[in-house]
Amino acid sequence: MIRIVIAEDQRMVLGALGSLLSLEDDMEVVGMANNGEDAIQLVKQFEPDICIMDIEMPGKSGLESAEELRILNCKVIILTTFARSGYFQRAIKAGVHGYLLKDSPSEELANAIRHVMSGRKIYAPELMDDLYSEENPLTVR
Amino acid sequence: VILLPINIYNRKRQEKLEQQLEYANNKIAELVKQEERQRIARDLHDTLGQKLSMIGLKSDLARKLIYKRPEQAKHELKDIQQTARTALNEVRTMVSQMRGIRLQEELVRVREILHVAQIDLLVDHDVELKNVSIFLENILSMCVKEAVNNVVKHSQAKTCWVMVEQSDKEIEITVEDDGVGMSDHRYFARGNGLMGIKERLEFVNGTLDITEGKGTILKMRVPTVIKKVKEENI
Amino acid sequence: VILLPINIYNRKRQEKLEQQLEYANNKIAELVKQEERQRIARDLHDTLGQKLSMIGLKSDLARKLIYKRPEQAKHELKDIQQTARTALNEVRTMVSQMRGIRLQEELVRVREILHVAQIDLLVDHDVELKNVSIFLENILSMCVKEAVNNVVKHSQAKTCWVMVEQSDKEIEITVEDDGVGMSDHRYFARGNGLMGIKERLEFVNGTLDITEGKGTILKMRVPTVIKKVKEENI
Ligand SMILES: Nc1ncnc2c1ncn2[C@@H]1O[C@H](COP(=O)(O)OP(=O)(O)OP(=O)(O)O)[C@@H](O)[C@H]1O
Ligand SMILES: Nc1ncnc2c1ncn2[C@@H]1O[C@H](COP(=O)(O)OP(=O)(O)OP(=O)(O)O)[C@@H](O)[C@H]1O
Ligand SMILES: [Mg+2]
Ligand SMILES: [Mg+2]
Ligand SMILES: [Mg+2]
Repeated sequence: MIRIVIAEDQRMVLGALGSLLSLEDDMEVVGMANNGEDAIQLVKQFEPDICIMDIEMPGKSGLESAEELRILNCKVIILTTFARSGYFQRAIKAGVHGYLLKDSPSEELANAIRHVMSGRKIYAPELMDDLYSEENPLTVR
Repeated sequence: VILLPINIYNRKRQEKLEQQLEYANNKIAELVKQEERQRIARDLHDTLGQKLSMIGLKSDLARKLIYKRPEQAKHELKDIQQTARTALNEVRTMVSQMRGIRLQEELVRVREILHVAQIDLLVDHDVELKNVSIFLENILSMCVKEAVNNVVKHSQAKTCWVMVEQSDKEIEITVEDDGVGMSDHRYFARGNGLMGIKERLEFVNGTLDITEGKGTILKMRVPTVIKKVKEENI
Repeated sequence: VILLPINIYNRKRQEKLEQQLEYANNKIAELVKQEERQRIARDLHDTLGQKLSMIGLKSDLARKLIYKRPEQAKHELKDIQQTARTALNEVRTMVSQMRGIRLQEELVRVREILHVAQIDLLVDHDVELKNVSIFLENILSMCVKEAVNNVVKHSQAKTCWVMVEQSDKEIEITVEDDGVGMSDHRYFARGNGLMGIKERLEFVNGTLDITEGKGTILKMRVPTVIKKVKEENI
């Protein structure tokens, strides 16, 4: 069983993520938090394999928390909606194992979690994609 | 003989100033666009991004629950529908804020306010502004709004007239009431509303006239042929 | 004695011009904002509005089908998820277009291009611009991009150096290569790239210097303390 803690400040998103991952046979959600501080507490308490975190949360952000979790030997996967400039680099610096889009299909998320468990690092190309937005204008229409 | 060089010197300075005017305009245009986009990007990000990713997750979840837990799937679908509706409203609000208020729309609002205040409204309905920039129309709408707010707040009138006339060169909007009228001429000192109207109109080279009739008459005039800035004041 | 009135007359004219400068700036700022909003509003409405109302309708439908035709409900839910993702991608594109390009991001792109062209890149990585407006950073990014494009297209270099230095008062960016160098000094006539860099930099009161080194050295300098327009040229 892969044991997971999730941190996300949007209640409905947190609920949906929790349910989706619980539906996977090899995963168990052991704790859910609304902010970074609580997440760190839960990680200390339950010692999960993986912590899945949103970036923008009240109090301690996902990136700040990831930096702390590094010491606790808990692998961190960051989920975010947008590629904000500087975030990706900070995430790498904080040593996160995954950096994924919040709206990626749950199969992708589950697979990413399994890959991260086996020691790999997974970054969504879309989140780096915006670096090339000028060269590659994905026209709106 | 001594006059000539000084004149030349001054002309040079003036030419420089004129060049700067042009330069400044370009620069400002770029900066303002950039800033405005930034602001909208932030709004978009915060309001819509979150809702859309939530919809993505919940539809994923609901699909997986259809056979296992149909009641919960139903519940998730209710959330999705509600979230989509809220997001759509936000897009609408954002769009209409960005679009500015058309005078016709403002008149509909005015009708409502006066109706609630039990003041009759008489307005020429056919008038539709032609060839007027949205910017100008937006300013006029704000002025009419404030004028009518004053009628409601201060006039104790039974009837309010709103007249809109457009000629080749200007637009004239009159807001009149049959109320108590203004007791004295120090009205600008008493609040921000009238001053706001005056400043907005002057910003587009227009004027505000306040006179007494059965009650109070506000006449707002703006030229529709906006001259180039350079030709305007020199 | 005759000098005085003419001087006064001229000073008056200059004051008027200065006032106009201020007035024009305000006016332009408003107008440009309005226009930009309009454009974005149209886009938003077309792209997002439709998708959100579709999601609303489909989630309603899926909910009604859960017991009757679960397979079709599943299908609708797939559509919803896909639509939400597409919409979110559109928002992403819009947001990133609006945000402008940061220099750090541009450097990542530069690295790729040079890598493909088999030119080594040496760059001080720590440099991060501080207290610089997005507008300015955007301009600098565009300049660096064009400079590096030229290195790839014209220099036949083995190595390219990009150096970014920020002091209290200015930013200096150097793009250097060890290629063939420029054969003569009529480079501005040969294309639009270098001219574009020069114009952009001058637009923000900066300068472009082109010199020969091992190959070509482009030095771009901009002041970070932007003086008020008024004080600038007079
Ligand atoms: N239609 C009117 N009939 C009678 N008095 C009026 C009318 N419109 C304005 N006034 C008088 O003019 C004054 C100034 O109006 P103004 O709109 O500037 O300020 P205000 O309405 O008092 O406050 P606010 O800043 O909220 O608009 C009012 O306080 C009121 O005494
Ligand atoms: N790094 C360089 N090494 C050698 N020659 C260069 C370099 N950069 C520019 N040049 C020369 O200067 C000329 C002008 O450059 P510029 O960028 O203005 O135009 P371009 O690259 O030819 O066309 P474009 O308008 O597409 O940029 C080039 O045609 C080339 O001859
Ligand atoms: Mg959040
Ligand atoms: Mg008022
Ligand atoms: Mg070029």
